[in-house]
Amino acid sequence: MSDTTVHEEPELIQLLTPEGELTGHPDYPLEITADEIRDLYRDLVLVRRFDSEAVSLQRQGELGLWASLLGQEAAQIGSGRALRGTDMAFPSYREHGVAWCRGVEPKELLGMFRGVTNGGWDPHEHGFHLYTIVIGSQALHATGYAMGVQRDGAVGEDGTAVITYFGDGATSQGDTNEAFNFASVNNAPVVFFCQNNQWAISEPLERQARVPIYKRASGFGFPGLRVDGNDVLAVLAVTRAALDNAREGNGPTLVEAFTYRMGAHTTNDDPSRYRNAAELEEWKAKDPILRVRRHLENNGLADEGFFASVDAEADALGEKVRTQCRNLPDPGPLDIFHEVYAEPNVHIDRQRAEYAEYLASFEAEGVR
Amino acid sequence: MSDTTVHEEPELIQLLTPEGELTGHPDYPLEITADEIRDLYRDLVLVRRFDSEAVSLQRQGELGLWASLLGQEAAQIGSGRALRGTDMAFPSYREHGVAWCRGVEPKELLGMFRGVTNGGWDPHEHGFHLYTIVIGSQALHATGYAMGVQRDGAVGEDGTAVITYFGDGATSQGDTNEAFNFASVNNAPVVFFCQNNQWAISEPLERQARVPIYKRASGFGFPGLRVDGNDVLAVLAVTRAALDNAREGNGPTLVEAFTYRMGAHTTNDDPSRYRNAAELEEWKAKDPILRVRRHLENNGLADEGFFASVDAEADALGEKVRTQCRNLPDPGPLDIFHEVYAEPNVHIDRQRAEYAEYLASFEAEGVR
Amino acid sequence: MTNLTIGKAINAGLRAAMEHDPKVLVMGEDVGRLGGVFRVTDGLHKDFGADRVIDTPLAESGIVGTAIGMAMRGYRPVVEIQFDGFFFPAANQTFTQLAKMRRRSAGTLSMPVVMRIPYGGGIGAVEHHSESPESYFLHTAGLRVISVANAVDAYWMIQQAIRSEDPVIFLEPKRRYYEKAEVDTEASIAEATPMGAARVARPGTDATLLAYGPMVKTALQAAEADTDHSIEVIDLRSLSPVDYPTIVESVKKTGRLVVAHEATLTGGPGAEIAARITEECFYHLESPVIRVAAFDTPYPQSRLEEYYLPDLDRVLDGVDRAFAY
Amino acid sequence: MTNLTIGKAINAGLRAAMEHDPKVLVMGEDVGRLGGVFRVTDGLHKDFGADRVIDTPLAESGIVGTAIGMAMRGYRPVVEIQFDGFFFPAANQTFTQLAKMRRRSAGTLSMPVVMRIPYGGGIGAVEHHSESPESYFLHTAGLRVISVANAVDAYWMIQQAIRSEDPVIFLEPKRRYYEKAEVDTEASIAEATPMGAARVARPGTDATLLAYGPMVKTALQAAEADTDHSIEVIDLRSLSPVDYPTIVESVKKTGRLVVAHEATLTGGPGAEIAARITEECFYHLESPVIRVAAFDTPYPQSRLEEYYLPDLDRVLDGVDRAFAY
Ligand SMILES: Cc1ncc(C[n+]2csc(CCOP(=O)(O)OP(=O)(O)O)c2C)c(N)n1
Ligand SMILES: Cc1ncc(C[n+]2csc(CCOP(=O)(O)OP(=O)(O)O)c2C)c(N)n1
Ligand SMILES: [Mg+2]
Ligand SMILES: [Mg+2]
Repeated sequence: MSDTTVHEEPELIQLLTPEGELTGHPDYPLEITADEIRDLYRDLVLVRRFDSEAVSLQRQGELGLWASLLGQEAAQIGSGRALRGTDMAFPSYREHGVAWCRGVEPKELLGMFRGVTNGGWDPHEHGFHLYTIVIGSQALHATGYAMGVQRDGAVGEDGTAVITYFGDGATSQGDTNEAFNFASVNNAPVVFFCQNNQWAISEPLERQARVPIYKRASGFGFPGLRVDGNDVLAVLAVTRAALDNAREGNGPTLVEAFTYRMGAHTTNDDPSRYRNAAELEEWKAKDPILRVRRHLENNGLADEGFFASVDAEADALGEKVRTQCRNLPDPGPLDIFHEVYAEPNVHIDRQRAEYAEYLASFEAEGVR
Repeated sequence: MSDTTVHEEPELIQLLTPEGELTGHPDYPLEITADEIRDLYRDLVLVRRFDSEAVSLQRQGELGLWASLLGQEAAQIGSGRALRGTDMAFPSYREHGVAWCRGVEPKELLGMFRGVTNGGWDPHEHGFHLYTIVIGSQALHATGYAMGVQRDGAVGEDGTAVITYFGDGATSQGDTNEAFNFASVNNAPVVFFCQNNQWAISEPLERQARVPIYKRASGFGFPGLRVDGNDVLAVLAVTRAALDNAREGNGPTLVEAFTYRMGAHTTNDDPSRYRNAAELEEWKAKDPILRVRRHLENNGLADEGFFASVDAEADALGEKVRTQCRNLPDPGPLDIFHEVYAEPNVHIDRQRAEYAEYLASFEAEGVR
Repeated sequence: MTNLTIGKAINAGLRAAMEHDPKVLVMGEDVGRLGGVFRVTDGLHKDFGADRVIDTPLAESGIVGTAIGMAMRGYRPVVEIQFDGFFFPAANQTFTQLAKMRRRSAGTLSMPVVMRIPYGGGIGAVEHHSESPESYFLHTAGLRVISVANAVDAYWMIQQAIRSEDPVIFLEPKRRYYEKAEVDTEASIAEATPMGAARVARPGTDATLLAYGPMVKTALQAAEADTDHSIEVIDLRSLSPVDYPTIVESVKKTGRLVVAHEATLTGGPGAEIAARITEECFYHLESPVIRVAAFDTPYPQSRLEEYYLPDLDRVLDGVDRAFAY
Repeated sequence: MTNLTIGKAINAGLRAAMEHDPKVLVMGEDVGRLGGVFRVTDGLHKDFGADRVIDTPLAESGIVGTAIGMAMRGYRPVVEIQFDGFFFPAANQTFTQLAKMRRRSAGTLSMPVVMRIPYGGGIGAVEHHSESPESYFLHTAGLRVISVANAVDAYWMIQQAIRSEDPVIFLEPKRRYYEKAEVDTEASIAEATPMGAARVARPGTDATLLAYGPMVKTALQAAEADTDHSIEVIDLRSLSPVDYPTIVESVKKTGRLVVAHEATLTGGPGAEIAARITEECFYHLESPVIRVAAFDTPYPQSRLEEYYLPDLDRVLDGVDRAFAY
């Protein structure tokens, strides 16, 4: 009774084929210079390197956990680069590529995976909220923030748009659907960006939905569309259009970026238990970086020197990631009591004082 | 920013016009005898009388609260009569008409509104679950029950179908949407029956959704449709089709019964604070009972004697409702501890014993 | 001085806060045109408009979740949960997000969100409309939890809660909404008793009777009724944090403590207070801390609530038990 | 006798229950092909099929809500909540529906639903993966709450929980999943210790040290380490209801009680036990009941968990405090 799934396969919005051919799309014209495409290529390569370094750091015991973005670089860089400085993003926990676009430093991003903090960066400084682990929760935060934007009157061509990221699995969660509804009813300037990477840990898409995810939107009264999530140009064009639409007061859009989680769910996971290698091979052919490289090469938009310089930059980034990670300072024990409350709290103050005294007693005894 | 609501008004599925003309519908042919139409008329009149008696009983202090179904009789009788004996219904708190169809006695139904019980009837005996007050919760129970039906293999022409009732407001709740999703993914034999009575207490439909509610279904991958909720024949035909579709293994349907709450939300409510009289007048013209009566009269399918006999039956029912209500026995104080757990529980047993002793101490003193 | 009911005092406090700070918003189900099912937000929609008094979709998680987002954008949302029993759909947003956001962000983000919840029993309602969920809140780090017992506190504490940079659960004793008191609405908020402080509501010497919210009135009646003893009554006011110095001082004087609440006994607020006071006053207590609470059962059908809720007799019985040691 | 880890013992217990009763179902996120993120349901999907081992959509309210419906249809669902911190989206279905259904229906409906939750800290995880939410459950009437500390209990108690007609919250000490013991899987379930009973894990005469779940091991280590005193260790096993006679008997003998848990202090299980034991053993206690618990803060980043969790030193410090009176 679980195989009644009916799969309709809609057209993907695609601008750049896996072979590197720039086809364009009538509804999403994209004026882009060779320089800009090279910049996107650079972003893609760098975040993939960042990610692979983090995986290694986890293996070496420097990180407690890592959720790899491998395969989802285009979805993240395309959407991240569509954002303006004043826009605000509400990520899930895998949006390292978006973080990169928002200027979050490796040391800021790695903190929570190393376990030295539960956050790591200032959301307001970067226009990038903290990672949210409880699936779906951030979709409501984004919607509320967007309702605040409306109340500030920050609507119009120079307005502020909000974007929130979540996965295919997250579309099953009540909060995500409540966010769709609040956003629709309030016509809030928010873009729901779903990275459909085909898996929620071990559960394939069919366990979450029996029709394409982008279709969910119309039932809530706003547009939804599916973009080739491995095509950075299509993602850029589509997300920019959705953000502009929101910013100008026309309400939410659901963007389903059709992509693939090429690695494990996290470093704790073993995908060989639940999916076969053939699927991975199929998706490798659609690699998000390869097609940009092909495009640049085939059209003579970049030479070996360019690719070498990007690789060198990636090496330098790798070095920086390793160093910054290892140099992250450990918090001190009394940090447990830090910022539980904004205002002085007698109860916390007392526990802190008692614990400080307790710790001091060991120092006095010269142990611990 | 809250008036961006775009209202598309879809066609209602209607078989019987407000003027009493039986137009029929190509997709929902209904073979129905005059006898059956008279029976439906009788149901409609009787549940309206039951309801108005309950309102009076509340005013007289015999009930703590009452949620009137006034205006929604056709939606409830039409769908209730579409159910088979082995089907199972999961109501909200206003489905007195469905309860009637499922053979729940007034005394069973009134108990929770009088405050002598929190339930009142045996859900299994009637194929009618207890009223559920926490909005949306029952939609998941129905879906789970339907998944149980699948596991029992009770699928096919003689299969079991499940129906759950909720209001327009309930469609905003996460649980309702999770139920849509679980039902869709599992292809569960459940019909989601939404009585869109235009209001959720004081909030008009626009605060819950900006497109028609039945459209929600397609985004989850199953059919949704809107039926004239004041047309008992259309509701009967549409619900029967949806139930049969479910029973035969074709999965869920969302039925939006477009109707109107003609009374207050509950006896605690004062709708004059938030809605105008003109709206009520408009809907009075679409009264669910009047049109059946007109149909019977215009086509010579019932004479004065029939209508008089139904009215007499209604009077008798009113009498029965009053008597059964007033005769409902009060629970005794130790009933507090009744059926908190199925199995012996030392903790509850001890509290019960202590309280019994406490109460006895007053008796000993001759007070309380 | 204005004679106000608790309900009207909260309404006046909300109005004062909205006038004081344009960032203050009110949101919830039916809080707009209707003014809330208890009319606590009456008139605010008319005077402050639909952008500041928001009738939300029927979804409590959505309400709290969007309030968090608004707080991040610089607003100060006052959320109404229509009844105690309907808090639970919002549990995830409250416990995993609202309560933890400041700590998660190492202080970068504040969550000045107030959650108003009409709570407690005694109004003859159907299921889910009479519960006392305060224990879930006070066990959750990052939240402040307060309850009011009179119109003066109602007026000031709602304003203090709104000015707090921390999330505050504001518990309104619904069966006492119509209790009246003289409120000096012209006074300065700076002079109001801080919202974290307990208050000795009636001085006494033989035993301490501690209550909050709806039970304060019952406690005061019990103290009056017990003509054999001099009972000191403390109105706790803040359940998190608890003002222990005030309680300890009283218990060291009286040697006996009775805690009364409508929440169920096991794991209720009285458990924590008993454990803590026993630690701090071990050599002063002449009897164990006695708890008078609702039984450990679901809130029963309304015809039984007079038996279920700790009433005057049961509070007096608790006091007697304390003196039996 | 089979040498089993706690994780494998639960797996074996689930398998035994599924073989014993075809109505037993397992459902949750990733419980199927993957066998759960901790592999506790490993192999069940293969052997019992997708209809009895259900990979659900990612929605905890949906999981518990549909389990309730299945229970109404005669099934006995064993629900897995992937981690403690992800229980909260299911709070409404658990507290307002699952816990109350039997009482609401005056006994017409039973809810034989087991909710398995890997809980507690110490595994170096990111936020929401290390919490101890047991207090929310034990304060909720209608639920039974148990936790296991060794493989023998794990094997039998999961089966007892599944056979119970009442909803059972089954708390699995995730950092102890790999602790081993000899389990006699051939024995009869009728002879297993009832799931409501506490167990004296180590006899002693000078003080009673009470723990459950992951802290039992720490408590036993502390008892060994304290060579100055004879410490009796009780493994509580059931948090609701609590087996008070066993605790009272011990405390009347030792005169001192220390309760240790990973849940936060305020409103934690220790509060209730302290309040209750103080009432029942008032004249036997030579010191107040001492609680050793997590601090009243959100669970911190993992680099601080060794300080946050009550460890051997802090338990010993608690014991010392008890002897200081
Ligand atoms: C409320 C909640 N339940 C369960 C989890 C555990 N969990 C973490 S990630 C994950 C799967 C998420 O899948 P998806 O939404 O597709 O995002 P992806 O990881 O594929 O990017 C699960 C079940 C969680 N974090 N939050
Ligand atoms: C979770 C929850 N939140 C709030 C309420 C309070 N409440 C009772 S009925 C109602 C409105 C319901 O509207 P709708 O779903 O349209 O059903 P109707 O009453 O119109 O039949 C509200 C808000 C509730 N019962 N449950
Ligand atoms: Mg995914
Ligand atoms: Mg309605």
